[in-house]
Amino acid sequence: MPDLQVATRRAAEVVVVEPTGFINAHTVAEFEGVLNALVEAGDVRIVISGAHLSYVASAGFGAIMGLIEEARAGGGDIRVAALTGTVAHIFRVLGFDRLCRTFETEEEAILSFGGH
Amino acid sequence: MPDLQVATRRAAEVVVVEPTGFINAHTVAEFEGVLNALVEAGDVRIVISGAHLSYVASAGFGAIMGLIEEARAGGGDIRVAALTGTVAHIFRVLGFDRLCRTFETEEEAILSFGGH
Amino acid sequence: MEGIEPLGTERAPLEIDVPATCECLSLVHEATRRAALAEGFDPSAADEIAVAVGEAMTNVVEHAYRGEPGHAVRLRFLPGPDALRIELEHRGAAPASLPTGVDLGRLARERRRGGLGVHLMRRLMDHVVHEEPAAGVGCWVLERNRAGFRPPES
Amino acid sequence: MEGIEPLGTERAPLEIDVPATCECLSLVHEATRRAALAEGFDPSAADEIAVAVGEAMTNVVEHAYRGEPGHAVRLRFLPGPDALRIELEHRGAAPASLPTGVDLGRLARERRRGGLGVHLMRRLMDHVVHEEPAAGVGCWVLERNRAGFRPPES
Ligand SMILES: Nc1ncnc2c1ncn2[C@@H]1O[C@H](COP(=O)(O)OP(=O)(O)O)[C@@H](O)[C@H]1O
Ligand SMILES: Nc1ncnc2c1ncn2[C@@H]1O[C@H](COP(=O)(O)OP(=O)(O)O)[C@@H](O)[C@H]1O
Repeated sequence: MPDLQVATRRAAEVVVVEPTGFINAHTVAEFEGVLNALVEAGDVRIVISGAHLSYVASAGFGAIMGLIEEARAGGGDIRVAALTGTVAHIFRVLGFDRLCRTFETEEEAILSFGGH
Repeated sequence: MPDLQVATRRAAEVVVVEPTGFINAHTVAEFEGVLNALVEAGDVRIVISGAHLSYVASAGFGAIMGLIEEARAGGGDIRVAALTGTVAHIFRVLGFDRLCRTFETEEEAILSFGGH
Repeated sequence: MEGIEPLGTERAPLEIDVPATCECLSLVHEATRRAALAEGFDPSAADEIAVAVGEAMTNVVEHAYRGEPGHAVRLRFLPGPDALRIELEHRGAAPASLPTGVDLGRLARERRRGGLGVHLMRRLMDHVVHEEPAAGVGCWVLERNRAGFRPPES
Repeated sequence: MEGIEPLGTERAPLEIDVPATCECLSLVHEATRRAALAEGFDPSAADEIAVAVGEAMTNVVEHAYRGEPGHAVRLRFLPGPDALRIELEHRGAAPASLPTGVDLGRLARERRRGGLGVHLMRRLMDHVVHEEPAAGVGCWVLERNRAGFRPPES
């Protein structure tokens, strides 16, 4: 597993961002760059899949925090799916479950955008 | 234990060099600097005490190898004492026991210079 | 001629200098995670300790040294009977104060991308302080209690 | 929501990028030593593996990249059933050939201070090669057999 690779996929009007590896202050630029580009392009319905992340440091959560209101202002949202282990734990202890909707699976997260 | 600290002590006409920490390609300059200064000053009866070394990479052995004939040409020698664990093992597998005299204790190494 | 014992005996406390750069974060994470595993912490605790130490390292790189190149951090692993203590000593700026909590909603509305580091260290470890042991020297001290250890009431 | 397993299961093979500088040697040593301990090698074997990996790292810094700053090494820990394999991949120069032995007496008479690195790697590990998996890519491959493992006659 390399430090970080970020793949994106489209599922109807939702973009799934799938980072593989880990996100820390060194690798976050890669992750943030992808999110930035999506939000700037108006691709604001975003699901981040955590299935292939080994850990995410505060810098990674900061990237989501810094963009989520922009995505919401554009009629979308940033939602996360398939968090496991340390990533899920850190999400919770940072209180991100109050900022950001999470889903057990990527499919559920994609479907959650169906209503609006 | 810091990366490397090199202490020197005098015992009659012998100088005991006592490195504490580990010697690798990064820290070797410190170790080599002390040996160089001694040999250049004609302080060529040198005992290196290994008692406080956790490991020595090839760079450290290279420093001894590069100076031992100079010390001998000046009527002295570089001898080592109190090698333990990994340092003793690497000394042996590099074949340094054929280049350089070793002693169980610092005292024996110092006394070995007594004859000449 | 005995073998070297693992951390906790012959070589403890372990102390190494690390370049203060974000490029070294993953290696520090990995060395910390393995130190914690070797000390008997379970895999998820070891991961959490490694993330916390990464936050302290990031703080030193970005705030104490303001991203300037050429500085070092001295990393110490100090296993004790009740807790694993890890210190990161530096010669950069000290934080004026440590945040006691964060208001995520407000940070998000202000489009802030940071401000979570110290908070996360605190949530993952049992004890987090920044000390100034001497003039010009700063030191993050992080402790995680061993499983089953009940700290004294305070 | 399960915990992350240690090396060998969920995250194996472990792969991290490290700045190709001598300042990082001690941290690579320590991470390697702990990886070997976690894989069940005894403390002296773990130390030897760590020294060998340090030699490979030094070779990459000093010879492959000729001491130039700004390069990286990709470090991989690949535990197998019979051996621990460690790879150090770089984008620098490859050695034209590997020395098969050294004549210490001659090196000493010539006042040489180096020339021992590859030799030491070979003496500490069971298998050492330098591969070129692609154009411009070099890779040190070091393997140490697990205790009790008898390699096939070759
Ligand atoms: N070592 C330090 N030196 C100076 N200022 C600091 C230091 N640590 C933290 N600060 C200040 O406190 C703020 C919050 O720090 P922190 O929680 O680590 O946030 P972040 O994760 O964005 O770095 C920083 O933005 C900085 O202004
Ligand atoms: N990766 C490499 N690229 C180019 N030349 C190399 C490389 N590795 C080794 N060499 C050559 O082989 C010699 C011996 O290497 P080595 O045994 O590692 O000695 P040292 O410990 O002095 O580095 C070096 O001095 C160098 O000339």
